[in-house]
Amino acid sequence: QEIGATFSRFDDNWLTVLRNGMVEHAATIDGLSYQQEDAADDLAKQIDQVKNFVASGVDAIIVNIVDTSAGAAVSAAAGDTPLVYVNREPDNVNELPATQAFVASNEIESGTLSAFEICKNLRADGKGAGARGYLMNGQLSNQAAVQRSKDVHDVIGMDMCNFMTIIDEQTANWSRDEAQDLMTNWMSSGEPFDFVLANNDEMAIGAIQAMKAAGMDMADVQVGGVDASQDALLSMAAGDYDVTVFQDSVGQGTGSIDAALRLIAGEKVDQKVYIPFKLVTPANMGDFLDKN
Amino acid sequence: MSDIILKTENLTKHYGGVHALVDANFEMKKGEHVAIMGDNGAGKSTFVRQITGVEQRTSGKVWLYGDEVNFAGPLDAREAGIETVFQTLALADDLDVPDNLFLGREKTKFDWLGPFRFLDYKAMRQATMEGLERTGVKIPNIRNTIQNMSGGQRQCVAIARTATFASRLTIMDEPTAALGVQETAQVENIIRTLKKAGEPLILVSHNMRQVFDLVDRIVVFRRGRICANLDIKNGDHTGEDVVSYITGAKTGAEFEDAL
Amino acid sequence: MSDIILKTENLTKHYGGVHALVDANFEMKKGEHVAIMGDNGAGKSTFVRQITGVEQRTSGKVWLYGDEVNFAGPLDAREAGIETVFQTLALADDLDVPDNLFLGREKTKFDWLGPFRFLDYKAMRQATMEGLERTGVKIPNIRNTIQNMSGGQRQCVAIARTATFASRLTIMDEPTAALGVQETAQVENIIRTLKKAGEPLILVSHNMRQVFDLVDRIVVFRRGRICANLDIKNGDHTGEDVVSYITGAKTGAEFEDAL
Amino acid sequence: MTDTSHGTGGLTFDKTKRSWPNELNILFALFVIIAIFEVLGQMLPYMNDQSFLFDTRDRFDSIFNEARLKIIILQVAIIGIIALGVTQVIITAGIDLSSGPLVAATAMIAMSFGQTELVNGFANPKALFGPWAMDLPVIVPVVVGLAFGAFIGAINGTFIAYMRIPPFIATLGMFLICRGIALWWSGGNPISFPTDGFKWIGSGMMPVVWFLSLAVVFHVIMRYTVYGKHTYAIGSNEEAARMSGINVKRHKVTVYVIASMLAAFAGVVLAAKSETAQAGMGEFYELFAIAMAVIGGISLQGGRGSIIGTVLGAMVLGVIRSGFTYIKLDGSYQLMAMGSIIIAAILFDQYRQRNRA
Amino acid sequence: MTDTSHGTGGLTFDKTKRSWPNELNILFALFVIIAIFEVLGQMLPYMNDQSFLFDTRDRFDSIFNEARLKIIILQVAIIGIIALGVTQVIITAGIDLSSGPLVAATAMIAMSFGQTELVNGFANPKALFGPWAMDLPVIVPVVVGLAFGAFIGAINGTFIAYMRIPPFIATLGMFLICRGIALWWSGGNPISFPTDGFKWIGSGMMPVVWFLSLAVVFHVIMRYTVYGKHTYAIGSNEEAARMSGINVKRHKVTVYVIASMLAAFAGVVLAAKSETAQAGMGEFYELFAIAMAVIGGISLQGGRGSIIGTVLGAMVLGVIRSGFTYIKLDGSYQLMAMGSIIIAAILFDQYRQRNRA
Ligand SMILES: Nc1ncnc2c1ncn2[C@@H]1O[C@H](COP(=O)(O)OP(=O)(O)OP(=O)(O)O)[C@@H](O)[C@H]1O
Ligand SMILES: Nc1ncnc2c1ncn2[C@@H]1O[C@H](COP(=O)(O)OP(=O)(O)OP(=O)(O)O)[C@@H](O)[C@H]1O
Ligand SMILES: OC[C@H]1O[C@@H](O)[C@H](O)[C@@H](O)[C@H]1O
Ligand SMILES: [Mg+2]
Ligand SMILES: [Mg+2]
Repeated sequence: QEIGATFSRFDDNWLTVLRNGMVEHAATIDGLSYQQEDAADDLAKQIDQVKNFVASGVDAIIVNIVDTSAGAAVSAAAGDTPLVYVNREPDNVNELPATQAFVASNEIESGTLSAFEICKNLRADGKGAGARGYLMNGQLSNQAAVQRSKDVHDVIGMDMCNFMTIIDEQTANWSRDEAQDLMTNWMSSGEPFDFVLANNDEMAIGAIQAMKAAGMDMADVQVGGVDASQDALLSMAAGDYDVTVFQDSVGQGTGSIDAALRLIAGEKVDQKVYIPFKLVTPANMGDFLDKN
Repeated sequence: MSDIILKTENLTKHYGGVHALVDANFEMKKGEHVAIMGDNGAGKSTFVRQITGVEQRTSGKVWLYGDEVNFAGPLDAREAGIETVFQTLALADDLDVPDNLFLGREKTKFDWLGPFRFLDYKAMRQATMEGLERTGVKIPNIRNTIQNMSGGQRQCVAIARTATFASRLTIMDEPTAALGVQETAQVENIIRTLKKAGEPLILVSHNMRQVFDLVDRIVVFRRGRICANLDIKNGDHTGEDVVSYITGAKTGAEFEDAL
Repeated sequence: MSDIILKTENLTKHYGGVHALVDANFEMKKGEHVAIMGDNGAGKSTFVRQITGVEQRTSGKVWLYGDEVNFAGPLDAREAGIETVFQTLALADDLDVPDNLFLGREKTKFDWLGPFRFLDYKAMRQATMEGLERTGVKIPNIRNTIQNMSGGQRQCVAIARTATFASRLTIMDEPTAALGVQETAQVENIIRTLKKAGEPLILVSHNMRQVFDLVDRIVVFRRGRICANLDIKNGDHTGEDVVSYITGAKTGAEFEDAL
Repeated sequence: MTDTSHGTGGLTFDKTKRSWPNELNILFALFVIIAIFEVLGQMLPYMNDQSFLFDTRDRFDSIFNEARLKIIILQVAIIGIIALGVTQVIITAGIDLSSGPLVAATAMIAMSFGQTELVNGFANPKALFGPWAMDLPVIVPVVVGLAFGAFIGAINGTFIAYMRIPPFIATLGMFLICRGIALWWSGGNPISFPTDGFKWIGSGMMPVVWFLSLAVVFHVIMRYTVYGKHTYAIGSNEEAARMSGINVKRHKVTVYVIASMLAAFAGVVLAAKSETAQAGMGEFYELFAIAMAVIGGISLQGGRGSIIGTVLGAMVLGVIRSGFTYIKLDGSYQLMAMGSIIIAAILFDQYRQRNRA
Repeated sequence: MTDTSHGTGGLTFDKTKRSWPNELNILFALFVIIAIFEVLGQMLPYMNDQSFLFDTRDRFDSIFNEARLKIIILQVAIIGIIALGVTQVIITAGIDLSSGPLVAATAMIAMSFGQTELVNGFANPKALFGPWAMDLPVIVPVVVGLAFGAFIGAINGTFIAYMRIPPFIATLGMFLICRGIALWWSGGNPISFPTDGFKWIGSGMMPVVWFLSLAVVFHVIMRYTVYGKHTYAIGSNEEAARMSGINVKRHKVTVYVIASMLAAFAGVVLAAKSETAQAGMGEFYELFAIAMAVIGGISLQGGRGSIIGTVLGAMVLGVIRSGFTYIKLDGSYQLMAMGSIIIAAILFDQYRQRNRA
């Protein structure tokens, strides 16, 4: 069998973990030829890649969709060829034809878990009367970023956490380096703050590096992110990083390939599979060390 | 309207610290052919550029056919009837000969299409051949781009361009500098034809023989200023005379203060 | 080694369909000054470009001081001792006068720094002033960029560049085309100095007076071919004579087959 | 053999040795690239005797693999539309970096007037405006999009022509501004679910239809009209064009307006094709549009290049992309291979040109 | 008043009217931008009388807000290093698009020789090679990175100079190739946890130290050495440079090698600063490096521009970025404002230049 996969971008940290996991998993399956393409965050290119796969006659297609609101167009491009969405939930999830399925996570969980845990920690630190902090957005055009930031605002909107105030929120484009500069810029105003929430681990790490370079004590600041990458967990182990959220690459990756194989074989599959996010704190980080 | 077709008053141009043209007062009459002479860097081309709107003057005034003019650019000057062969020739290197000859006033079809009206390539090619023949230049293939033309061929294209269109004032800045013996003779004939037709001309030239053959009057520039105004129709002045004005050995009586 | 310092055999250059230079056989002796004349587009500059390695010839051979040469580029030609004033002048518009004069052979300090050796601006400026004075040109500010120079000033910079460096063969392609009366006289003096020093020269020119004043021999090009080779030292040939070769009214006996 | 019908004589001119149009080299390079993929397909062990362009599967029954032919051009059609405008800009010796973000901004703006009220009976979850903006005739979003493009182009052109801002800077500024507009328009949220009329613009092979018809129109314009001639003249020698009495400033504004309108139209087609508009769309499109033109033989110094060349340049990129999928090249190698092929194609072009000189 | 000490006479020359260096305009624009932020800071209601550049908080006790001064330049130092090379390339009338991806590829490659074996007592989870490549002296990754840069630059230069591939295409090809290399090197996985020695290269203000020292070196080189003069000559008129006997091809290769080595060094510094190397790094760096040079007054037609201009161009971008954070401008507005300010800065520069002519 032949499976073609297209990813929203190749040079993204977490997606690379997912992607490489899928290559490994595919290699263990006899007679499977597995091919992956980079959509470079270009929706039209991704639609065309799907069409290219069809023109080459692959047996199934796996899509990590660039834009979750483009489900209809992507689904249509595949025609009769079986298709599985991975990691991101397309908006047409309820209208998928029988030849299509999805295995993904729900981004409402990720940002909420992280922000809520920070809220609890701040209270525990005795800052329940008022805490101020910063929010770092991922790429502004990315829906995971938009959703995770919205999650943060929703958490702060809850009675229990409305003691938290966002001083400013800005994008650092998922990137550690930009996060360093952004954090340093924020700190140069001299304004005191109690927490930093980031849409992913890389930015949280960048913020931590900048704060440490400025001589801050990381015990005084709560830092939260998403992904549970290895760099993040080691930072947590060092006592710098407080909260992250585990996104299950193996679950999503193997799940999607297996679903594709079953679709090819004409078997019945669960059309919607949600792989849950899991909260990671210093208390349980040991469980996740070699996962992502 | 008086007889004066072009008049400048205290025309001045500075480039940063360089005073390239200072207080030039110049006049010419209907049908007159005037030569401008002077050393290299004396300000002759600068004078031409101010009159034709290629550059904006530092100060001074210009009248054309009695009206004060302030050209915002060369397009205005052309529309006012001034045709110029610039010393730099102003040719588009990547275009071929007919394209250059008709640049800015193409022969067209379907004119109602406005800017998208069609070019009449055939008519332009034909007119180009005729124009070039008047200059006597030989160009093996007019559809070659200008950058592939020899120095003299380029110059002839620029001259043909000017000679193809009627004008109220023709200006030629060293038009025969790069031309061969035959081509020079032809271009001089073109100038004579203009004279016969009563069309006025300003000729910038370093060629004494040519100037004496062709024009009525010589205006000499020195160090950015006009230093002599010599009527040569009646043989009062010799070539050596003119040279001594150019070199500064002599200065016209009315210009002595200036220098 | 014979007396012949430059020799070409069947030198030919085609540009696409244009046969710009065909079977040119040319020779010149030690110390000789030779003029090349011919109509616009006759192939004179093409001949110069083939000899100086600016272009790669279509066919034919070239010998310099007895050695067959195949210059890959103008750098080779210069290293072999050929100094050239090209018709296009080859100046860098954004650089100033001294920069252009010494382009490619700057005066430097700390030479052990290789390509990063330092420029001796002061020495170059001084040498530039001297070089320019020899051409008689007036340039108010040599630190202005070349694009701001008048036509004649540019040409003088190119000539000064050539005249500043000793050479085994000097080639000048219409060096005085844009020059004023005084500057032309000065440049002609430079050429006479070369003659006295025994340095050979090829002079491309349309100026009959100049050619008769300066050189020993005239080679005439017509339609890409050499059509005459006229020794003018002993007064056998007049200007009209030469013109009739240029126009095609006459052809040198030994070249009749060719045309 | 002396033939003077093309000139006033002088030298021998051999009419049979015409200059070889640059476009033929690119066409040739295109065929070579196709042939290489075809051969690779036969040689690579895991390819099971598939063919790149021909039909070897039982599923289909024609000579060519039509799906492949279609996708080759379909996938470059939208950037190709941008490239038609970029070509004109580059011929004036300018550059337009703003086209990619303009695609995104226009997609967002146009789509907000092209949404449908009901999606499968549910209210459109991504509706940006109220019901007044829903289910409008398709002409509305198209006109809005084009008007927006014209507006941006007029600003670009005015800055460049009248205020002498270097094109690189003016359009880089506009690059950032348009990205900003795209993000701000709906706060980063995608705008989805267009009307059927709007979808039609980008459905099936429509992007190709637009691309090729516009290419024909602009080929004619650039080659046979005054507009085209002046565009080349300005790029060849702006000062000469000005001295020849061309209204250089006004002309440049027109060129930038046309280029931006083409990019805006590409944005409309892209939104229709994807059935959604998103702020991140069109990333790197400006680079690829420029690349198409450059592969097509344009000179960034201005004065040279052609619409046909650009269309062929687009085809080269299209063939490469499909070819990679065909030979199952892994995504991480595709970039390296694409880079090498682009360089090789131009190398080949250079080589042929020199061998003819 | 006639002063001929700068020439051989002729016209009156007024020495006091020197030409106004372009760099001064940019410096001026820089101050204007700073002043605008300062004023905005006083005016915006939510700003609590903070100052942009001055110290108004009790925590600090100096005149200036040193933290701000530092970050302004720190955040542009790395792209600034690239821009030093890009400036040289553009002066030759070339362009280098490959620098951004080269940063990423070099970061990956260099970092694989700069990793440490133990992180907080854990084995380095991102170790790419075996123990032989761990805890090497810092010189190893640096030399490897620079060598890789020189190699890429030599390829760029050779294609451009000897095979006459247009710089845009050659470096666009290299853009894709380097992105590909970055992705392929470790299969896309980040490479993290460098040795302390390696970290030092990018720690604290070190990026600024590198940037400014390199700027001084290249300022001197471009202004006072043969290398610099030939670089300008080639960009001003390549044919004239060739006819004057400059070895244009060899020189161009040198320029591209230097530019790529600077970009490679920027990659090393970036990896050291972020303590990680990732394939997605350096995105858009090539554009911003070019922008710095262009804001600094370079002409893309070649022959003009300066290192000082580029450094000032970098400062303009740095001030804008910090200024936005300072006035808490929202992300989508930041892009629009950044675009407008870039255009305005150049507009201002043009205006001053014209008023002096
Ligand atoms: N844009 C400019 N910037 C600075 N100086 C300039 C500029 N243009 C011309 N000049 C200077 O002004 C003076 C006059 O130049 P102009 O071109 O008018 O001379 P010209 O009399 O036409 O000389 P030629 O006979 O050599 O053509 C020269 O010294 C020249 O260097
Ligand atoms: N690169 C080229 N491509 C095509 N034709 C060319 C090229 N270069 C020169 N020619 C043609 O070759 C012929 C000879 O040109 P060349 O420059 O040698 O003439 P020339 O004798 O120097 O004339 P002039 O006295 O005008 O300088 C001309 O007809 C010209 O159009
Ligand atoms: O789209 C890119 C983003 O995808 C998210 O799933 C991930 O958490 C982020 O770290 C970033 O990789
Ligand atoms: Mg002049
Ligand atoms: Mg010539």
